[in-house]
Amino acid sequence: MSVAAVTAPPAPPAHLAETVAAVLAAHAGREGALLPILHDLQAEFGYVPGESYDAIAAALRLSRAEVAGVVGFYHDFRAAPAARHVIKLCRAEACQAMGGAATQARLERALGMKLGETQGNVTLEAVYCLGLCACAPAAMVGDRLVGRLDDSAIEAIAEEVRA
Amino acid sequence: MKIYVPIDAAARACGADMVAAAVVSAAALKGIEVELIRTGSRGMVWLEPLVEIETPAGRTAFGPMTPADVPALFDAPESHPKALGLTEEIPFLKRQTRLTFARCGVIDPLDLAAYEATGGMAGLRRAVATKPEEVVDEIAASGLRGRGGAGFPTGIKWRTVLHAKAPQKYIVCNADEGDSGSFADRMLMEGDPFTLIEGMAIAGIATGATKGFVYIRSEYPDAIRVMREATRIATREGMIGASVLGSAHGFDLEIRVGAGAYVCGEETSLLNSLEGKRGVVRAKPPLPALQGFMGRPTVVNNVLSLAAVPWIMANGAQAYHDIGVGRSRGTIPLQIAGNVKFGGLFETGFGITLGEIVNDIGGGTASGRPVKAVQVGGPLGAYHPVSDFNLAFCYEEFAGQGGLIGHAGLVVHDEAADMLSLARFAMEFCAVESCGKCTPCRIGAVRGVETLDRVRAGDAAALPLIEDLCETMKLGSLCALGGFTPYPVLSALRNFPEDFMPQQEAAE
Amino acid sequence: MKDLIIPPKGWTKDMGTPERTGKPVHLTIDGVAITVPAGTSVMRAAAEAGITIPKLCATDSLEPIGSCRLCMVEIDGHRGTPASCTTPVTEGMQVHTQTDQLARLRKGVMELYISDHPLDCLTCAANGDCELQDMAGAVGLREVRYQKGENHFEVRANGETNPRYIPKDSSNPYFSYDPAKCIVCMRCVRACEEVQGTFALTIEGRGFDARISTAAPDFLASGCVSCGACVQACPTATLVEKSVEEIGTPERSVVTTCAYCGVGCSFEAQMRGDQLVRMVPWKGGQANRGHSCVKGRFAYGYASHRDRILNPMIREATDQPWREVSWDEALAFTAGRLNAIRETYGRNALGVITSSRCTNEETFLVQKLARAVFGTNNTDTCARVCHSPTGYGLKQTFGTSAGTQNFDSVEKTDLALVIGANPTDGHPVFASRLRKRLRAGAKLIVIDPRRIDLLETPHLGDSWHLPLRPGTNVAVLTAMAHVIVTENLTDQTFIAERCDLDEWADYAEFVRNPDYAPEAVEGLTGVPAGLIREAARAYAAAPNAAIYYGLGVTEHSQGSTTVIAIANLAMMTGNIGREGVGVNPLRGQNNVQGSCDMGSFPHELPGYRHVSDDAARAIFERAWGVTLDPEPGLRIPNMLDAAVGGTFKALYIQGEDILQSDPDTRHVAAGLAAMDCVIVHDLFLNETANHAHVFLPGSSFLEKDGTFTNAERRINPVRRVMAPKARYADWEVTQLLANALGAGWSYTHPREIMAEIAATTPGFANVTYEMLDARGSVQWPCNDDAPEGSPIMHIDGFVRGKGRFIRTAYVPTEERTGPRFPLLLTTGRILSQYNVGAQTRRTENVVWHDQDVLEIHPHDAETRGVKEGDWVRLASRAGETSLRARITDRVSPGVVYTTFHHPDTQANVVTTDNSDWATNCPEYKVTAVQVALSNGPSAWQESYTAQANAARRIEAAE
Amino acid sequence: MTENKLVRMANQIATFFEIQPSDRAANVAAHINDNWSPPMRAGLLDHVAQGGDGLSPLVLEAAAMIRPARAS
Repeated sequence: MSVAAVTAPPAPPAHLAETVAAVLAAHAGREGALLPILHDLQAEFGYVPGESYDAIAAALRLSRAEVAGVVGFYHDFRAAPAARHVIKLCRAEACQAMGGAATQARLERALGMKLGETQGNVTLEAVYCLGLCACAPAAMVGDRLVGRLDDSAIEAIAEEVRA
Repeated sequence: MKIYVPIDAAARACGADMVAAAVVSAAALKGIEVELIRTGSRGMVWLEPLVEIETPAGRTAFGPMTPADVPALFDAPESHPKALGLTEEIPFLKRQTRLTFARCGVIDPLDLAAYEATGGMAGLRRAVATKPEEVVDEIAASGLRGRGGAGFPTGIKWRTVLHAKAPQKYIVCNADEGDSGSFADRMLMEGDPFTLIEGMAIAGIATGATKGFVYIRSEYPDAIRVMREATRIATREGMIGASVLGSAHGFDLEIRVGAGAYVCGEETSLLNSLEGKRGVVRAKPPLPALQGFMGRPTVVNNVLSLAAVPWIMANGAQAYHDIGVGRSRGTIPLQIAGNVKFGGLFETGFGITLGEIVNDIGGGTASGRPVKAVQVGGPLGAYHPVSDFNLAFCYEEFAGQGGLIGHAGLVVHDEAADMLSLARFAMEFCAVESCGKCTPCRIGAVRGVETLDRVRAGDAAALPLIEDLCETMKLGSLCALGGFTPYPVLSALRNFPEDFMPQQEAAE
Repeated sequence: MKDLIIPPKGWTKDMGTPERTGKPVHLTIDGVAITVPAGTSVMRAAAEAGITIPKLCATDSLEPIGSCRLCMVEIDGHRGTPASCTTPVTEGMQVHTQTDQLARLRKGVMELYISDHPLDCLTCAANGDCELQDMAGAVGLREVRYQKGENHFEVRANGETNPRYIPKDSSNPYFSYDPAKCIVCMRCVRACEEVQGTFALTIEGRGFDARISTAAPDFLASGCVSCGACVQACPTATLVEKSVEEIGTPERSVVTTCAYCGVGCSFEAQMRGDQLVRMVPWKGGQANRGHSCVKGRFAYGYASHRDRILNPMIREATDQPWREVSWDEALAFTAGRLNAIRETYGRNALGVITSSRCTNEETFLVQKLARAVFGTNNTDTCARVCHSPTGYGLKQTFGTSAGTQNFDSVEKTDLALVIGANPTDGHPVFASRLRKRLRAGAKLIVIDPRRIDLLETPHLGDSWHLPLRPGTNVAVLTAMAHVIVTENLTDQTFIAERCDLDEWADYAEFVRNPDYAPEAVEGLTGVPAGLIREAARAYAAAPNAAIYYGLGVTEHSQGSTTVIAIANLAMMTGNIGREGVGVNPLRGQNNVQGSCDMGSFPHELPGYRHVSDDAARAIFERAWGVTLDPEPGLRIPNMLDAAVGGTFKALYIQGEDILQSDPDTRHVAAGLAAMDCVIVHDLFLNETANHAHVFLPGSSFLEKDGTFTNAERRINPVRRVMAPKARYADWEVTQLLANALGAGWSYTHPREIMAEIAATTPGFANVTYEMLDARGSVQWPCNDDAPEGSPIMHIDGFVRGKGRFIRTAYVPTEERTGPRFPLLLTTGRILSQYNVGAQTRRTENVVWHDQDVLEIHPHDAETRGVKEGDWVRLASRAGETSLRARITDRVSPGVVYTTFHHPDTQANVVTTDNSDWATNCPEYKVTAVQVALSNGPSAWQESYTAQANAARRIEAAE
Repeated sequence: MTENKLVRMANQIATFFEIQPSDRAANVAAHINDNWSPPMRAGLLDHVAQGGDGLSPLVLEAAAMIRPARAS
């Protein structure tokens, strides 16, 4: 288990207020709109800026604390942008059954970093099941799914993110 | 020339997109006019990417394909090294009873005309012409039970919602398929989304709910994309919307996306998440059927439960009920995964034995080493030894053996598996995914990991403590996450005690 | 609720989950048969059967969540071990609360809890008052078999910093938050949400990482309003009062009534010896139902502040320093002066001001002093300057000078119309109860120049804000009446049965006039006509609609007319005489209602009987053995006018600081300066005392017995928890003064004064201390017609007979904006401070509000070059002051707003002498002003400070 | 008390009753009798006696019904 890394929040992005307002407007009237709003903000900024909480709270008639509590609950929402390349390696049982632990070790070695770390332009993190259990081990590189993750696939990933 | 290449995520993960591109370029090179149709997956994942070519005798299959294999398709298909013959004759497919997945892998998932042409929409047509109470009766008579894992009779749930009085009711489809070894929901949503939409619309008509949500986990971007597009098409074509198939029934559908929380597969935390809250579990009662989304009556059903509905409505409750054994009626889409030769989705009637599934259908391990354990029902399911291979696959028989069939995912492990590590992983997974609301799960999972490390280190006091902890978690937890984590742990301990003995060469 | 160690009087144990009202359900628990209402939890049913089920996350002020898993039970026919807190009873249920399996499970859960909890019980502030400790004992936990692992309480583990450890947060002045001790039961989060309604707390992270969080750097910087509900709810020392950390756990407790606002919350004063350890809201309090705000809960430090004057003081002239003297000398000096003035100028040169802060008994004595000893009706009270129009308006229309409901009534309301009130700041505990109802779906209409916090209630449903121009209440309310009448939204049955039909016909005809249509008054009020129409329709359509109002209604030249307009609206829609409806004045001070009831006004004897009423006078003349003046006396502003005119010479002021609280400060100062004997009876040398000749030290509410009457007419007991620091309780001082003038009073306890009140005042006929002891409190009228008191009034008909509709025409105030004074100033208060701040400024509450600021709209600020935090000069026709600016769109363009809690700001220097036509209640809420940049405090502020410092000199003791 | 203030107060009272349907002058007088101290009433009546400068016609009409101060 890892404790969420304490990183200084980034400086607020440009046009934050306008973007937040536009996202909020797009979801006006929708029931329970908080998650869709947070997803949209993360899509815009790569993370959910803390500076947006008050505006979200006001629009949804929530408190700031409620918004923060929701952001903090879900592993997807980031407090700071991830690196340019995000590699998610599946650690769930089906992948383990196909040598997942060894795959993890090889990938860590190829990238020179451990699961859960961000180094340079690469974030390597765990994911628990991508639904690719019959073509395990599996990973996700950016938006691209990779099944049957073997040595050559690992090398290709390392190549890709080094570029 | 019609060529079919899957667009399913597993196929794409194995290179289907590159194969499709190769088809286009090879055809162009050879000057052959090709109609390339991207379909869902047939479910034979070990053959993905599986390419099919239409012939007068039927579709012939080739796989697993690589881009390099493609040009030869246009030369002498029958003698292609990856030729598999007529797709429907492949034993894995032929042996199935494919009701829910009948169209998956066959048609373009977003081709509504093809959907209708292959029997789609018949159930919904019947539903709009039937009294809600009778639709509920039909589902109840079919014996359909919740495919999410709990196996609660769907008809009873619908009846509760039908009779609840409220200004607004909801249908919520639980597509937060997070169990390792499970991928049926994903396959269906990617391969035949209209079936799910049709099932939800029928549920709406049956219960008086006019709004539906599909809650899909964010780890399934392909499914999210296909479901969104299908919803748009279905609404545009009047399949759903203000007037379902021109009837007085309205049914609006919205696709919502999770945000990385396994526990949101639990229905009450899913509802909290859908409401924009922390995805913590709610105590029951109140039942979601009475106080669900926004405190209003809500049907929460799994993808596979809802996707079974159109077939039942189209073919009648009896036809469905005729399949299966005991109180487990109809078909179950098995998902065979992990260390297995023929991994994939296999839809069949209840009652097949575990041994048949693993050895006959799955073909044993991929590694070729003997099977050691099979985890059935996801990360909260028990590890079954080979001695359990005579168990018939149905709700009651597995429950009787301290297991569960869950979402019908099976993960096969060969003899290299270290059961203590897998038990530890079960606790670790619970710790990672615990919502934190109840104490046994919140603290217990962390202590479970630590105590299993003591077992590993040879601490004799740790084993009885693990047993006690498992009892506390099993009976004390608020939901199945904490409550069922002891199943894999205890089953590993009971069935493979040798792995829990002190080891000299302890972990490095 | 931490009620395990000190069972106070009237103690009821924590039943675990809230009470329900449903059909009877029968079940057995451990073989004990019990019948409870449907919806009741198994846990509560067991508690009612006398069976205690272990629990940590459940408490009966909060909805259960089933988190701790200690309360598991076995139920015949049920699988597993359900949590008794979240399992409702069913007919015939058979429950077992103690089995071997349950014992094992509970021990297992406790073992987990303790594996992540420090074992420093002996040095923990909650030692002996900790539910975790109690539960470990209750389940028989004897060892923790887990080895030291991941935890939240070790600062360092294995030589490294423990990343899970979060240091203690002591930023709040009154309580600390120590995450190391937290068991994540979420009682604090739920209390903040369900009880207080602020939603300042949440859980950060999930699973083992879950921690309580304010989503801010610390508590002080967060949305927390320091109501104390979380501290109250915490079962451990995670959230604990700093006073408990310092002093230790209390050993006895006395139930008494808060001395701040008109909500009248009941508290347990928890004591260790003579030391007050903490004030804890009392669950049995019927006004507050166990809730509190930052003032009542924490801001009691003023009672032992070093500024308190503990010896009487006198001086010949106000330019001299004070001289501390004995009580005898002070009383002799005072009596000598008063007698001399009476001989020279006549009895009507004397007067008193009773305090809305003091008890009913004390107030009764002060007005009795005026009437029976001085021989004058020159008695008034600070209610003059706040709710006198309520008395007039409601008496004219309904027949009683009081609100119609109890606070519980809000739980049945479907729409709350809040006008001229800011409940979250002024009446916080009521606001929490209202917010709870708003979250449950009640609609809200706010008529206020400023966007008050109530409009930002989390999870609020439908709401309307009518941001009217200050001074146009009557126009807006009459326009609403116009809509209701012309759109036929009236309740004809109610009107026909309950109201005077001729007057109704006249009124209906009157408001039909298109001149009163929302569209016609839009330009005047600044409120879009459509908004008024929507609000009127919503108010008329709600099954139960209730009006809550405050000083934004009364403190206007048309204050009384506005109250009448409110009464008209309630009557025409049938919103009177049952739960969930009514006309509810939110009284400012703790005993405004009581001071009015007790005959503080110059024209009314106790019980609102006019001084010219021969029969009423006869009752008192018999009781007191004197002849009473049948003519009305002087009101406060008239006393000051008369003083300036040379005919009014002596004033006894108990617990009131008119120099700071009354409008047009310069005029007040001139009046006081013209008098020969000003007697200030107070805790502190207040601003008024700068002009006083005699200072008599007062006693705090902790130092005396008596009663306060809150905004719902509830007579609440005040109990002495410590000896008076200056030797005498206030009622004793008044008696000493009366006797120095030869009155010969001989009260030995306030209960004797209450007996006299009951004997002379019909509405109080059955009120006794014995009854209050037995019942906790009672709402007047309480007499043979209503022996149980009267929670709701006018149930079967109006007190005056038929309800009266009275025409309400909008008359603009004489206070107009113009080129010199283009902005309208309106005033109000803030949560952490109270009134003139005499008490709260002497507490840690200043961390939230250390100065008054001027709220100004960005547009108005821009045109004046004013930026956030700038010093600005605020000037009116009456005077000027300086303060800092806060730029906000909570106020409309053209409107500025400030509070009046700090004497160095003296907002009342700029308010004018305009007043309500019927009662002379000052028009605090509308002053035409100009705002300009300035360099700092004005010359007036500086000279005032110099004068005040000089006047406060006390001669060094010999 | 300045006459100015008395005039203003009396006029304010008259303004309210002016628009009422009946007994206007009587109500103005009753309100003043009930609420004003005898010296204030005397001051007002003196002012009326001196011509009532600045008083609204309704106050002047009510003056006859305003009770003079009793000798104290």
